[in-house]
Formats: sequence, structure tokens, C-alpha cells
Amino acid sequence: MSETDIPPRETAGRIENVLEALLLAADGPLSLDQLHKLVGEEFGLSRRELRERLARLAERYADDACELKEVASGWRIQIRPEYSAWVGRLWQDKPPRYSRALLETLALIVYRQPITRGEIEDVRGVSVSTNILRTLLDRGWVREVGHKEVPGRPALYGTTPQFLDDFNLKSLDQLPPLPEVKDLDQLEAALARLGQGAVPAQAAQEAVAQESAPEAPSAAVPPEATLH
Amino acid sequence: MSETDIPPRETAGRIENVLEALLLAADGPLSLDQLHKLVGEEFGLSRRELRERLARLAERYADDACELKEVASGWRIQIRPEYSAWVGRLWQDKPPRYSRALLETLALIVYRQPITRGEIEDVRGVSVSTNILRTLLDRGWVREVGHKEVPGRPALYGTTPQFLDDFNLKSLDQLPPLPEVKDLDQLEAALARLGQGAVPAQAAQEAVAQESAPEAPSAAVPPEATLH
Amino acid sequence: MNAEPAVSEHRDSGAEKSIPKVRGQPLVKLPDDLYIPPDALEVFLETFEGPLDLLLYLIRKQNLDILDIPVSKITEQYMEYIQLMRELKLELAAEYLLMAAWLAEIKSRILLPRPPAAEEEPVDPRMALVRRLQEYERFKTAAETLEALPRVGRDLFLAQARPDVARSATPPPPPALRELLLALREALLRAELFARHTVAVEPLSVRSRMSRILERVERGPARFEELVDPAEGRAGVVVAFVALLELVKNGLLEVFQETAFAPLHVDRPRARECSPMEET
Repeated sequence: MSETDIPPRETAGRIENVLEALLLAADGPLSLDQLHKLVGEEFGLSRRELRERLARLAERYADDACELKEVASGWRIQIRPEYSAWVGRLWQDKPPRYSRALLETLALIVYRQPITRGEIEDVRGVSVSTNILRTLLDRGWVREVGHKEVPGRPALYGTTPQFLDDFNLKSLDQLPPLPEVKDLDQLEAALARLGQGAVPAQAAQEAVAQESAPEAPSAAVPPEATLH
Repeated sequence: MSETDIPPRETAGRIENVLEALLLAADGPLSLDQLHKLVGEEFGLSRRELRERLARLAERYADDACELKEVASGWRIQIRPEYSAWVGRLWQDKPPRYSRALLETLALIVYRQPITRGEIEDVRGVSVSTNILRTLLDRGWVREVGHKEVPGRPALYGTTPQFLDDFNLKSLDQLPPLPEVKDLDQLEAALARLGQGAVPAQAAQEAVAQESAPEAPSAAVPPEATLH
Repeated sequence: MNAEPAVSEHRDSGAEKSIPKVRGQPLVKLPDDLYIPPDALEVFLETFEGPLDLLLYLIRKQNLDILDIPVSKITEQYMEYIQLMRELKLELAAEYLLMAAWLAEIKSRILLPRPPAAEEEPVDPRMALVRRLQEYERFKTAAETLEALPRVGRDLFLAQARPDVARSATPPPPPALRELLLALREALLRAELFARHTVAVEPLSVRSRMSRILERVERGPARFEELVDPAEGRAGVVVAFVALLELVKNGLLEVFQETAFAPLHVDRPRARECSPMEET
């Protein structure tokens, strides 16, 4: 846990703590660019120095349940594979259900994409939990499609082809327009048109679930999610 | 790979790592019960021993950006407040702000639960908009806990464990008590000034008696009830 | 305390009639202790959480203890406000009028000599008012305390991590479309999105195309032709074009051209201090 030869001792550990805090709270991996923008200037760190800090933070995790890992889109702190079986237990007990908060968030991304987290929160009137976005990203239904050019450059989210596959749609146009969603009768009619009446297309869903199991970074929704 | 074939001796740090993995992966706090169900048997730990492990895990976080915290519905790992400002930079969009009307309504539900909408309106002197109650219900801070047996059977509202979790509290007792009303002497003196001496002490006593009932917020609400 | 603009604005806006009057006198000056944002009189009522809040304000304004309310004076001031609101034709919640009536009643009961026979009703009528004010003030304070507490999502953030691959966890099947749309319906009804946005005819393909274009441009500037594929046919081109326009309108993209007749390029906008387009 303790560093040996870092000159200004307190700041040093502090920088790594700030990095740790950011990585543990973020929705997904943070790129070196993002991290540099978030903390580089404040601490007077070059990109290279930042990389060194990250390496040092990674060392700190040597004996932990987590590890700091660089993936394609940046750095993230993740549970080590040897603990994933335990984590799986979290989601085994109860058949996980998608919470209303998750569904609303997904629906807003579908209909209002590209949309920022803040804009979702504006409509929903409540904050969107980091894990909801993570689940949607993990599930492969949603992805970052860019950044809004306002201070902070918040990520913009949009749907993926996987979303269409999993929901058995050929294109988003098949979904009823908003006014029809509002009217319950029209909504039912639209669902009937899609063959998605009261009974969900179970077979299709199962097929998809199996198909995507091998490689999708598939994090199930833990039971708590249904509480929100 | 498998947890089971590791000799008990070496498992010491490992148990804490497993706890850490579970807590970091869960969407919300995990109760002692849940944790016990997840790992207790495997490691042959009693609830009390599990609590000790949690305490040890908490110590491990002493120099970290995170802390292990017990809130109403269990344990969770959270970013230490001193790093919040950094983390806030991740999201440019500000968290939702709540109106004074909403906060006053919430305060009444917190301190006077179970309480009806009408009773809230009596104290606030204005009607409570449906939107405010809906936001509080949606946010999961408040819920219907029953109906008052008076004509119309109005709903009674109370707070939820989610409210405590979100406000970083373990129980309602941790909230500061309601500000005191002026005590009897002061009130009588005031009455004398006000009423040109015409006010009988009895009225004053009645007034005070009604106000001075102990008014710590009462946790009338069992946690399980939030799971629907 | 510059309330003048609000009033003169009314004067400018036309006829004599629009000058507010209080008790028949044209109002040239707002009451001294009346704080109103100069050009937003309408904000006034929202500033107060009801008649009790307004009364508390009036009392505090004079550094008085609730217990020492000079009812007559406060009542007068309160009435002035109410009158002013009415003259300005601001919508006044019924509660304010109710309070006005109550204050008037209290005042009259204090002023009128008490008939000697009315032994049964010796309680000072102000007592009830004092109690209500006190009670309200406690919760007003409690609300402030709650607001100051650290809150998850605002001051507190949860530390979360997941395994790279959760092997043992089979993902739950996707929710039925029906569930998704019903959830959306709720969210939209709640937000009254329909009232504020005219998105009725916007085809969803435009929305998804917006995402695709953004994603492409995120990797670097794109030529206009790259984003509009004639193979998609007329409808496809129109969708791409509408999506582009929408993105530009929202300040998410910029279209530029090196010289006249040069190919059109599309790129992320150069970061600005502040986006002129906050609205989606």
C-alpha cells in the first residue's frame, strides 16, 4: 500500500487517490485524455507523468480484489477474474429484473439520442445511477457516440445494432412515435403490429441471450436494481 | 480458481477481498444478512465474525480514496467526501436540485411520519402539489405506509431506507432533532405581553403540551417493506 | 432595493390602466420592505412557500420575534402585498386570501372590545397564529438541514467496479418492448414532455442516424459524401441530411468548406466557452 520514493509525499498519494476516486465513480473506462483534462492541469502533470501515476496506482492494487486495467477505451478498475464467481452469486439468487429506472433511461436514449446523462435526468427528474448506465453499456444496448461541446464535454449516448437485435427490431422506425406511446390504446395497437403484444417474443429473446453470452461483457442486473 | 479448495489459513485476506469484490459490484448497499448468505457458509463465518471482517476491510481503506460505510440498508463502499469535488467533474450536468416546497414536504414526512397530505398542508399553509409527492415517491425516499382511518382514508406517508441511504444515514436517529419550540415560560411571558394579561395559563399549557412531545424522527418503517 | 424598473415597465407598456393601484392610489413606489426582483414580479409568489412563509418574512424583516408579532402592523403589510398582487393581476393562490381573511379576523377581534358576557372565549386570537408560524418555522429549518446533508449523487459518490467478464452470471433476457415503452410512457407523462417538445413527426431513424454520424465524426472529420450514402435511396439521403441539420442545430457538429465549391466537411465543433444551444 505505501509508496517508497515519491518526493512530495502527501500530494503524491493524493493524486493517485484522486485518480482512484475518478475511476471508481466513472460509468466506464476513462481515457488518458479524459484523465489529463480532469486532473492534469491542476496537478501540473504531463500525460507521461499521468501514466506513471496510473502505474503506481495499479501497484497499490496488487493485493486487492480489484485491478487497474487499460482497455481499448481507457483505464478502468475492475474486479479480478478470480473473484468474478463470487460476484456472479450476487445475481444468481433472484431472477434479475430490469428496474423501471433502467427502462426509462433506456427508452429516453432510444427516443432522444444522442442524449447526455444530464438531459436524461432533466426528463426523469431524478439522477441516473452510474450502474444503470454501466448495465446498459455492458449489455451492449447503448454506447457513447460522442461528446457534447459544452463545459465538461459530457458523453452523448445512442443505441447500438445490438439493441435492435435484442429487441427484435429491424430499425428504430418500427417503434411507435411518441404521441402513440402516450396513448395507451395506440401503444397497444403499435405493439400488436410488431407482434409484441402481451406475450413477449420469448424464443427470440432466449436465442439472443445465448448467442451473446460467450463474448459479451455481460453484467446482469443485480437484484437491488429493481428497488429504484 | 475455485474458492473452496483454499486452506482456511490463507483465506484471511481473501475473505476481505471477496467482501470487497461483492460490495464494489453490487448496485447498492449489501446488508449483513445478504453478505452472510453470500459468503458466510463457505467461509464458516458467523454474523459477528463477518462484522469483524468488515471492520478490518474498513481499516484497509484508511489511506484510500474510498471508505466502507454502513447505511440503513447495509454496507457500501463510497468515495470519501474530500474527493467528491473531483468526481463531480466527471459529469458536467448538475445533479437535480429540489425546491424548497419539496424539501419542506420531505421534512414533514421525515419528522412527522406517518402523515397524510392534508396534515402536511396544514403545517405548510399551502397545498402540496401532486408533482412533489410523485417526485418523492419516484425518488424512492417516501412511500405510502397505510391509510388513515378517517373519511376518505387518505394515504399515510413515511420515509424509506433508500432515503436514509441517499442521505448517508444509518437510521433516522442520526438526524438532528426538530428545532425546539419556545418553552413554557417564554410562551407564557409572551402571552402576557400579547394578551394584555387576559390569557389564562391553561391555554398556554395546552399549546405547549401539544408541541413538546418528543420529536426525534421515528423509524416506523421496516426495511423489507421497500422490496416490492 | 431597486423596484422602480418593474413599475416603470408597466407604465411604458401602455395605458394608464396598467399602472398598479393600491386602494385607488396609483402605485408609484413599492412598499419599502418589499423585495421583488426588479424585472420579475411574477417570481414574487414563487419566492415564498405560501402565506406562512410570507408572514415569517415580514416578521423577520423587522427583527421581531414571532412571539412579539404586532398583528395590526403585520396584517396591514400583508394586505398591501395581497392587494399589490391583485392589482398586477398575478395569479394568487387561494391560501394567501384565506390567510388575509384570518388576519383580518384576528385583528378585528383584538380591536373590538370584548363583550363582558363572552367568558367562554378568553384565548388570545393571536395564539393560534403564533403557533402555526412557529410550527411552520420548525419545518422550514428542518428542510434547510436536510438540504445541507451530504447526498448521494450530489456530494457523495459510490465506488463501483465490475468484473471484466462475469462468467457465472447469465444476463437476464432483454425486457419486452412493451415494458420498455410503458416505462417511457410513464417518464414522458411525468415530464410532460409532450407539452414542451414538438417531436411528433420526427422519425426515429433520424435520431439513430444522428448517433451514427456523431460516432463517425468522433474519429475525425468526415467528408459530407461519406455520411450520405446514395445507395440508401432518396429516403435514406433525406434522413441523413435531416440528421446532419439537427446535429448542427444542436451545436454538436459543424459543417465547413475550405473554399467555394470545395467538398463539404463535417467535424466536431471547436470547443467553446459555452454552448449557445442548451436545448435539445
